[in-house]
Amino acid sequence: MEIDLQTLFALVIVVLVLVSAVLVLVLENMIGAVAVSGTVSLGVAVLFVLLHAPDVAMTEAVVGAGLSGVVLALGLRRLGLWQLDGVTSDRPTEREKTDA
Amino acid sequence: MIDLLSVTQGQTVLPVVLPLLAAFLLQPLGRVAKPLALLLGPATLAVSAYLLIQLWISFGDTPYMLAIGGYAPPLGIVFYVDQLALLFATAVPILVLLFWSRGEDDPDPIRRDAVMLLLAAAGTGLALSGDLFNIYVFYELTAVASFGLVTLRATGAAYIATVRYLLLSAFGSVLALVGIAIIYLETGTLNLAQIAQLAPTALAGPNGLAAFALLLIGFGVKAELFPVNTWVPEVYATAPTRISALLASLVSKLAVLVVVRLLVLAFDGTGAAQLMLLLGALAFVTAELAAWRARDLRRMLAYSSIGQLGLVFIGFSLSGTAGLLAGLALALHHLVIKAALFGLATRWGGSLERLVGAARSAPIASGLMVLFALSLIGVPPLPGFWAKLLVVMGLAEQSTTLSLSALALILIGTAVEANYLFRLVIKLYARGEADAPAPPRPKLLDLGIASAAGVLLLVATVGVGRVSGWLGGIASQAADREVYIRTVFPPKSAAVAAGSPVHEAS
Amino acid sequence: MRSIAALLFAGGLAFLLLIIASELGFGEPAMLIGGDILAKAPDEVGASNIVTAVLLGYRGIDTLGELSILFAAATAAGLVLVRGNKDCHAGANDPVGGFILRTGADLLFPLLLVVGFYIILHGHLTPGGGFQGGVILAAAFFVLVLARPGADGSGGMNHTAIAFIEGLAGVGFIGLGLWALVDNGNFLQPMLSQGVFGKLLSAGTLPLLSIAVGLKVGAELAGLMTQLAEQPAAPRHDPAHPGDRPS
Amino acid sequence: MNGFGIDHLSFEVVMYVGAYGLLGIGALGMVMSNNLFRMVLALVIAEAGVNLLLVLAGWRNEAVAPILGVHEAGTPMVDPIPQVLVLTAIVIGVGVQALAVATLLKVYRIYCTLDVRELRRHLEQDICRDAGIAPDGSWEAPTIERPLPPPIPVQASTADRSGAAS
Repeated sequence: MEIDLQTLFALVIVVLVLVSAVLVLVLENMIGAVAVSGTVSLGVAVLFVLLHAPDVAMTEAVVGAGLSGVVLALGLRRLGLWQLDGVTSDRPTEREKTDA
Repeated sequence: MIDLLSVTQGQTVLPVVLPLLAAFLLQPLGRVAKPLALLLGPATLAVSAYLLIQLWISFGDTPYMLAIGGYAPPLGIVFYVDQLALLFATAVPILVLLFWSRGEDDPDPIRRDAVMLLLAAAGTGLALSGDLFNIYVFYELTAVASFGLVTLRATGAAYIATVRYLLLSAFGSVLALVGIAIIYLETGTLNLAQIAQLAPTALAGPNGLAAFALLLIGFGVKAELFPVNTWVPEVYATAPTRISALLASLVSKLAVLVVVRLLVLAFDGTGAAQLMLLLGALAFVTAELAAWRARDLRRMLAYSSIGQLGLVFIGFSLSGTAGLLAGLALALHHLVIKAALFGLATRWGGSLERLVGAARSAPIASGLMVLFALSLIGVPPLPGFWAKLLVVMGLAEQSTTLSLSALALILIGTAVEANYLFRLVIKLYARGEADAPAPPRPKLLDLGIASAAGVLLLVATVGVGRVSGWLGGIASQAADREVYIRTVFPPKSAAVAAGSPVHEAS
Repeated sequence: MRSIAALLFAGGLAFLLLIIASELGFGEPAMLIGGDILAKAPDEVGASNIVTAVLLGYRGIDTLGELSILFAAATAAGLVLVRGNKDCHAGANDPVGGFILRTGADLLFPLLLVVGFYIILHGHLTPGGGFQGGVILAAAFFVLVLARPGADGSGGMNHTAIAFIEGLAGVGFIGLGLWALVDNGNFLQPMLSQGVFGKLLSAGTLPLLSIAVGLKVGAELAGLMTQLAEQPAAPRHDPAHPGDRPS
Repeated sequence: MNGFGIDHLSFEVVMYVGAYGLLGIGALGMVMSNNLFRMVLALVIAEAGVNLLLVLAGWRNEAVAPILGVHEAGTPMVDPIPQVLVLTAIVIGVGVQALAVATLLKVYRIYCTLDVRELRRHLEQDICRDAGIAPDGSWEAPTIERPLPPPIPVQASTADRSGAAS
């Protein structure tokens, strides 16, 4: 099984991106989830560079990692969910568990 | 200079661009001269409608193609204009204009007007465009504009319904984009005519079917297709009734039109048609059952709308000109009737119990309601009967297991439909209790729209032969894939002879 | 029940994707129109960045549609956000930034502005263009808002100015298209001479379209973010009464 | 199909796995999640996946970025069209996302929750109250046999709602 340097680099980034994507869904802390979604965008931007798409990479970095992160974070702040503890969890609370 | 009285083919782009221009202008103008800004929208739509009718009169006989920016297809984006496209494109500004009037307590009329104009531009573009990704862009514009419009009542329920609608729609768009990516990988082009040329070899495999399924689900969100229509009852119950009328009658048909174009041009294999038939039949019977259970008029109309669109999908899934004719007849029938019914629901929305005795306070509206109900069920002399008959005959002719089961489902669904619509009619003509408040009368404008729809229906009943001949012409033109390809890529000698407007930029 | 349906759906999607995976060939795309455009774009459009040539030339109306979508989203967000905030005192939740943040913002603002305009103007030559530059312009203004939220949270952003810029930039884009329509009979056909290939003033009307796109995107996003920033924070809700609604 | 063997891990396979992985994770998140904000995040991931897939559709071996004047003339270039499509799709995506966040703000301000199940319950209640019918929401019960409550006057119910909305 041979593998060249470019592929290896791509592999590392892809693994990083996929792990971050899973983290976005499972992290209980919403700020963390938003931050990790920025990582996903940055990783995808790097992948675009590897695919010879500089324009797209630039846009993804500026829009995906920058703008959409700001919009989401601003949203969180205005939602009042800007807390570092786990209050914002979307897991069922104890009461809901007993209801079910 | 643009001559105001005669139109050229190059001006086909104006009905799309002018509403956009007006929408961009509204905010600055609204800060300088507000009364003028409030008039700008209707005026622009009137100009659009006038232009489209002029185009139809001047060039409607033979299909033509407009290369935007003068870049020869397939490199640039083209608009493909045939009678089917013109029919729906013309319906857009007219219907938006009909449902233009604002609610009394609209706090921000300028923004609302801008979004309405964007919806009109996007709808016209959706009907005319002949490029796969351009269709996607206009579809997204339609979607975003309708998100804005359905929040207009500003209730909490409206916001919940909008968020759920938005997320479902965005998810559908992602799937549609995957479908576009697959088509691009297989064919290397986005021009619908070129895709049609390549489809018999490139899209015949399982990939083609997968791409069609993804596009069907993606565009099916707006077309109220079976698995992705959960938003319909929520949104129609919470949005302003005029907006529901627009979405149910117009926007859904435009999405159906896109799917039909794809089906005719690129996916004429049986697999794609069977998928549409299956989903349509399931939609029809489940929605009619849900409508039977509904206890308020808005949600009853919403479910009935899903059911009728299921029927439209079944019609279009039949092969050839006959299928296109059946689907087109049903689509137009539903377009006219649902617009009128939702118009009446502006005042009558809410519990069905409130309508008891409405026939005495509003006899004309009740009479129209009965007429529409009869036509929806398909009682013989009315147009709804002929449209349904076309579908039933087509299904019987195919006589496969799937088509015969679909036929059985249609008959069951129609029985259910008849049951709940008669229940509604009986309520209208029932004698209410003495102390119950009389149901409100519909507004004059809504009554006018409904009356116009009723007159259209009766005219179509009397002249059913001419109407079906006219629709048959449109359908046979649209069903011919060769016409589409030849129009976009004219044979070299013909192009020179016709003085084709396309010229390469030098 | 819901999760079973969800799993079924996800399984179906995975199956679909697997079918596709077994068939598609990557690495050797068909490139029917792609190849033609690569061959013709330098002569037909005259931009050395072919992505920009396609974006503003061949697929110009897509770009117009995309600008409209951004405009529709901003307008719809305005419709949603403007209502029902009269009784709340806005902006009370963001403290004014510290000295370092404010100084940094003052330094950053002109820098971002220059970078944004540079990217917009060189869109037809190097990677970048109207969108990317526009986003950076919006970021420049938003940095100011972050540093000085101000009494209403707007950081002194002038709504009227934003409305005028976004409106007139959009009108400019369409105006260039209509000019071509009147002059040559084709909406958005390239106008003006192409100039010397690879120079700043080349590629005809492309840089002008790029400026319009940049200004519109910038104004749109700045307006959108300001609107979000001006929202009052939601009331902390008491976990003991999750069903309670503020009135 | 070339390069999909297990023994040879090629560049496009890695990219392909990334694209479909993101798409799948995003789709799963949208379907399984019960929190509206989380669904928006999942949407962002799915969009990133489909963008990667599109750019990958235009990639070819041994080619350079589609910008003239950087490499010598005649070097093969990657397909520019999918890149343009992705540029458009990214901007559309961020617009929709911002609108979603704006609407979420309103929902949270009115109902103080982002839980989908709870919001659906509120939605059903509100629609029924607006329509003047009994909110039971049960699908199974036939509605005809149930005695209906007297219709609630329209004024009262809308006044109630607008009070909660403003």
